[in-house]
Amino acid sequence: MKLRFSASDEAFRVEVANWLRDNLCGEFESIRFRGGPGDEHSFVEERKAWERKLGEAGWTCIGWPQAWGGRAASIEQQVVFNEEYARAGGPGRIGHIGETLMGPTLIAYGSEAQKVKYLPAIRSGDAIWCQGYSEPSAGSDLANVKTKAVFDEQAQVWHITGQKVWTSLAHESQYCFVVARTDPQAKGHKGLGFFMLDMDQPGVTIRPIEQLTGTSEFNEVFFDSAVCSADDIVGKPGEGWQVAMALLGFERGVSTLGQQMLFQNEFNDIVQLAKRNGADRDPMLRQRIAEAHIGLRLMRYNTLRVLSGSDQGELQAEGMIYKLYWSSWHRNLGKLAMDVMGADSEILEAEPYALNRLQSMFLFTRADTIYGGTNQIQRNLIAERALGMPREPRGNNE
Amino acid sequence: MKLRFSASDEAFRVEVANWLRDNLCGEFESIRFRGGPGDEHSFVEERKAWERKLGEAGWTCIGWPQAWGGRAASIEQQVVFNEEYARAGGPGRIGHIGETLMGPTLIAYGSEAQKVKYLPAIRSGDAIWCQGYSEPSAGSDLANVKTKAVFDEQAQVWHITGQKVWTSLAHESQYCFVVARTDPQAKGHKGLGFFMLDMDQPGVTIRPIEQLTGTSEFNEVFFDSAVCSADDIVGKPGEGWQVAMALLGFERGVSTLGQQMLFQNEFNDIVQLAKRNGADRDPMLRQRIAEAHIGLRLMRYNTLRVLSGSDQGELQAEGMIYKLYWSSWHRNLGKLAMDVMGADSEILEAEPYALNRLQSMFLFTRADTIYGGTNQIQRNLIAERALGMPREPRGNNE
Amino acid sequence: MEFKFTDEQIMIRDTAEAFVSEVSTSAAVRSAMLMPAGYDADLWRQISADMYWQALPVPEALGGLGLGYVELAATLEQTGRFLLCSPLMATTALAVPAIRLAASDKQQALYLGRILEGQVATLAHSGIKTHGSDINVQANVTDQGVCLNGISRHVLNGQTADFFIVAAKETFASGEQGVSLWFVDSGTEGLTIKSLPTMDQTRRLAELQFNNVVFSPQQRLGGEAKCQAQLLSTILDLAAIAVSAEQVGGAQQSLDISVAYIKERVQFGRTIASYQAIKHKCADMMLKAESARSGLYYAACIADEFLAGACDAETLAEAASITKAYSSEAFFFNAGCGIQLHGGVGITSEYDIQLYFKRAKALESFLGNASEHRERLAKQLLGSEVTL
Amino acid sequence: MEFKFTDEQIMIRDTAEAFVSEVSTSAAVRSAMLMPAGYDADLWRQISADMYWQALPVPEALGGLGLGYVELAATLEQTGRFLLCSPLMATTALAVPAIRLAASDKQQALYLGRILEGQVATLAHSGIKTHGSDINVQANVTDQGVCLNGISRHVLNGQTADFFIVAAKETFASGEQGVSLWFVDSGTEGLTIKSLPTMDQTRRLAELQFNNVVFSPQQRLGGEAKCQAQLLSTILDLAAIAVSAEQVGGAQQSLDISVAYIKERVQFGRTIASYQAIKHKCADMMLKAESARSGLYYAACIADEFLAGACDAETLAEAASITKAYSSEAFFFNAGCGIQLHGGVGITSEYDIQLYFKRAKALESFLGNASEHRERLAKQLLGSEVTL
Repeated sequence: MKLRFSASDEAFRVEVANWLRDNLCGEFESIRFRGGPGDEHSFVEERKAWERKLGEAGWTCIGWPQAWGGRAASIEQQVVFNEEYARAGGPGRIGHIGETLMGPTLIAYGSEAQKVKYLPAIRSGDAIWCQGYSEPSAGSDLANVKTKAVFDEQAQVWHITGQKVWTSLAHESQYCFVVARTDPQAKGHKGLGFFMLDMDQPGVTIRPIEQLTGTSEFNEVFFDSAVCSADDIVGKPGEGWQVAMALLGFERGVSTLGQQMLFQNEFNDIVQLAKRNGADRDPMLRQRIAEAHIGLRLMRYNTLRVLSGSDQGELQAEGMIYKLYWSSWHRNLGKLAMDVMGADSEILEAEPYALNRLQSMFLFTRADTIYGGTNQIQRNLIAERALGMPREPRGNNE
Repeated sequence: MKLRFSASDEAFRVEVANWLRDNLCGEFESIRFRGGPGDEHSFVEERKAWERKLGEAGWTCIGWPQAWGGRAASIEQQVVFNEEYARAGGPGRIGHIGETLMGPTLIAYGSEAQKVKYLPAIRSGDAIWCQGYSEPSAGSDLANVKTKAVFDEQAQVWHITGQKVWTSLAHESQYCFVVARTDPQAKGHKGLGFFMLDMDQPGVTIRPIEQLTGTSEFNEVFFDSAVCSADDIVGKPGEGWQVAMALLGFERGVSTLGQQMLFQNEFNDIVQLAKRNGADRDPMLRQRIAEAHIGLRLMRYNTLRVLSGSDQGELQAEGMIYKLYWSSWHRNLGKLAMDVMGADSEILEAEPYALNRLQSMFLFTRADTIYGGTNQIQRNLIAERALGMPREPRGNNE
Repeated sequence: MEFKFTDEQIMIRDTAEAFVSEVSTSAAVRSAMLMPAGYDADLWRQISADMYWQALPVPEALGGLGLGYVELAATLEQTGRFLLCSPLMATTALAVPAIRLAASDKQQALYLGRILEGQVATLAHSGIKTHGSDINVQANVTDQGVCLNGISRHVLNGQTADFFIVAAKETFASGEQGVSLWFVDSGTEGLTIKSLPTMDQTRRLAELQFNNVVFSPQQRLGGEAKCQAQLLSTILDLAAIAVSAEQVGGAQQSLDISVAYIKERVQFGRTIASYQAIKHKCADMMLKAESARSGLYYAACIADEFLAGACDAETLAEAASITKAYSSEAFFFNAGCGIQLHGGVGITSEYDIQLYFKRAKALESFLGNASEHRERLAKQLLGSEVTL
Repeated sequence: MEFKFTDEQIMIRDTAEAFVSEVSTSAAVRSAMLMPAGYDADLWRQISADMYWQALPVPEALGGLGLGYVELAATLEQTGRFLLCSPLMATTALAVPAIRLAASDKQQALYLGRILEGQVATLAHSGIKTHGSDINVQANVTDQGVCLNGISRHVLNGQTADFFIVAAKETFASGEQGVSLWFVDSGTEGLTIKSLPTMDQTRRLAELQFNNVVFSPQQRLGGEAKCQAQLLSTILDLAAIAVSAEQVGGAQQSLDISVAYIKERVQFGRTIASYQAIKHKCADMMLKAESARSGLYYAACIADEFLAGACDAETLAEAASITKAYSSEAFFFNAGCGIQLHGGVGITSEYDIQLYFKRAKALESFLGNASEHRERLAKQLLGSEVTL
């Protein structure tokens, strides 16, 4: 068991840091520390340009195989990259759904033609992807997907009809992956398909959802006979559940370390603020600051344990706690930020509703414990899958 | 809405305080502040004598009707009595099950003969009662009672067979009230009877349960064809559930105010200790001491609202929170006591396992959130009965 | 001891509930949030002219209703429940007690009279911390008059107040720096009122900038040059109890709208309300709402006793800290849980629970957060003191 | 970066698990609890002679196994899991690091040698508070020798220790009062060892009373007259990491025995494990146990880096405080929840969960509770300091 990175990893660290220092400046100065959850709506064009710049220099998709333009970077290198990226204030990666979810899924389950068609544009930073999992009546219940996919034999295309919700960056994305029901008779996990849909077509309507922050990071996406080529289904019709689950598996990978570095930046801001405004003299706030620090450090070591692989090859039960852990931690951080700001936390930067970064974080972290499976769902999963306790019964009230 | 007591109530207060000052001394000095939950095993003989002394002076059962030797004391007077009793360090009332549970139940549901037979000895402090509700396989699930009552037509007696558990003071009690199944075919709430059983008979075996405190406040009670006269069933066979539920309703009455005064004494001890050992300089402990103070005050006002009756005659939903509230509060107080004691909380008064009062409270409060319906059960009840949420389904795995 | 509403108090509460639920619908709140004043002036006229709520705690001799804090709490519980946007809190819960406790008889007649006519008043009491510990306005009293300089932040409804009671620091003859209270009209020269945009858009705050604001020493509350710090603390205790009333209403409504939502919402083929973890959260929320309510009624009774001379300021301070500490956390807890119970829609603008969440956060730190009030109680209990 | 056990470390852990689960059954623990020493001396001989665990962190050059804190943590996690009653913690986690960090080479050979032979050693470090801030033993060094007077409380396994490392206060030439460390044999004249009955009967504490205890200045650790306060703090940081290992094992076992119980127990016709509120509590317990474990392994790695000279004492202090703060609360939380999950039987002597609960409480305040460690971290993060 060792914590330190090898000399070559440390050399890689210097390379990353140097490149960021030399490139994340000038026109990109404005987007440092911006974007990311809760700020996803900010500086979209600049962040797209930044994504392409990363792509040119080979800093997107570094964990991908070299055959698809990646660096086949080791886990350690990916950790190092994410750390340096966040340390430098690298903006929220507008291409992260493509890089961390769609790409790995295609590499694992896609056809050669699909890989050729889609991977290069993700790799270059040109193609932005969004996801279509949740539905209004389904929420966390992916097995209850109502969106339909009907195959037109003649035209050899699928027609997708239905509604997705909580889709980040839908209006900025070229593509969306959509889980839809290919077999109208089937229920639950069966008869689903996993589709890659072009967003630029008449059958797609996007309606932003205004959040409590006053901004619209999420959208509702309506599909009205949206067209998807027969070639753009990953796996076979009926295999959508397996593909969708595999994709969610990729989500819990190294991208979490980048997220933690954003958390670290937020935490550092709070520490600096406390030193500035005297909140550092409040013993209760000191305790909570220390608690947040402990929580963030343990989050990191939880992740490193998961990334290092299990000690004995069994199911890595500890990986299951991650969503519950970080979302609860982050929500507490939001409240801590407000309490460190004190009464001034109530005062915004400007009319009509310009939240500062910590205020926005405070409000938006309320979503953290909800999206991607609520804390309730996470606890069910942990109890059932990691601890072997009985499953919650489904009702009949569908 | 008013908080203050009337002049006549205040005069009553002086009367109570004076009597206690003049009588809770001498031979009874040793039992001041003793007894009560967690200390129920202490000074039993002295507390029995004290109970009789209270009875002689007319200070038992003051809320009972005058016809049965009570004072028909108003709610206010009962509050005042309980306050002064606790303030003076009145010992845990060894007769409280008879006075606050069995007596009111008999007065409401008993036959005239039953009242004549049982009430005077409760009133005089001579008869000590214990309760037989819980069973090993039933726990909080009274509807799952397995103890059987079989009627012998010839002898006109019931034979009770089964096992009860968590029975306080069983070995010190003359009588036990027992919920047993009179109809072996019936399930759940049906076919139960409510029996008053003489403990001094061969069919009754008592086995103390050693607790984590090293003491044995609770017992297992085994009934092996224990005999109960046909006259000693309250209500009819089959009405046991209704009587048992009514009895539990009496439990949530004024006796809670006496309990709160014991809590107040414990809290005061903690405050004094903190001042003495310097824990009062720890900002976190200060917060927790203040929080405990707030919690205790609100407990009182919650109770006064319930005792004052509802504003509009509807179900008093707020009464339902009481058990959950006090048990959680008291458990936290136990931990606070240990943290105020600091590292010395680990050190006992003497070998082999002589806990001081606060240590004993710390350990015993772990039982508070379990007996009389666990916190889980209480939350179910609140959600289902007060908030109208769906009931938990029963399983078939009986 | 009769710890429940009288018939008259029930009537007052029911009237308030009926009125506020009708005029302060979700749509009405959202409309008021966008108005520059932060409230609908017509509605405020209706409240002040027809409901006459600002008169609740004003003595009958001065033309008020002469009712107590129990009645005020019963009313504010309902305004809090429906997020009523209005200057009622500022006028009735901040300005009125300041005038009643600190002003001379003549001043009381004049300024309470203005309030009874429907004028808006508020208290400019401090910077950030509780209980006047952080006053940044200096009063310089000379033969020419009084001159105020400095800033007072977070002044509730300062934008539309007709007059202010301003807390300032003044150097007294003894050399001791103390607190003095002043009536200042909103039009006074040198006074700039800057609106502060707030996270909770249902409650408006302003910053008052005093730049050589000069007026007559007659405008000193009570007329006597002495330190009014303890008096201000007591005024803020009365105000904190009123704020708790709005918190209790908000805590209750956060529970009620969440339970209503989850009873309808189906996930995995079951109504969400059937999940035990959800039920238990709701049970905890109910425990908090009910306990907060008990604490509020207790504190309201103590406030009435204090105003009747039946208890001292220390007892009032204890009651105020108990209710403010508990109801601050109860409201925040319930509103936060409410968002979680709503799931995805809980964080959308469309649903009201987020408005309660923001209100909960705003009221939590207003007039002292739970930690500050607990430390105040600890000082009463333990004697010693630590600095927060 | 490879944040998992090596094959050798897995073997060490598995060996420990197999051994401890066999020798430290519930019956064995209950039997040891009643022994005057607080442990079975035969078992300790077996551990020290056959398992040779006290040699784990002793350098190979001195006859030890030369392993690190990861291996020690892996072992102590198992002893904590099964509540092993033994002087292993005192000897290996308190005395050994003190000797390694503070003693001269000659002293190391002598005293570590005694430990390797199976002698029991412990640290008499302070009164109550963390990190030597509360030492009540005075050392008076004269030409005649050293004279100790005073009391050291809460000395782990002080009853049966063959020798102690005693922290004392001494006035140095500069006039500054500092901490000095001394080897004191248990038989030394003037030293009285008083057994303190403890709430957690699986861990014995003693009080050492020094009444003109005189010995040679040679017994000063390291031999040099200087303040060893920082050194003691570092020794206690290493010890705290070891204590965390036992806490992690206890937290895990509290979960495991509770889950096993509730899967069997039926209420209302269902296994208790099927109730969502119960499941969620278990999920929270697992989150705490796993996170505590991650913190422990991290701190163990840091300890090894520190001993290898690859990081400074400040980094070690941070890691120690992180793991001790978190695992203290995790163990207490899990053991407390465990009692609740057991229901009525949870508070009986018969079931083991109460033993974990008492152990959790005892370890929580040992070497600094969570609040103290968090304040230490806050000081690192914020610079400033407040007194707890």
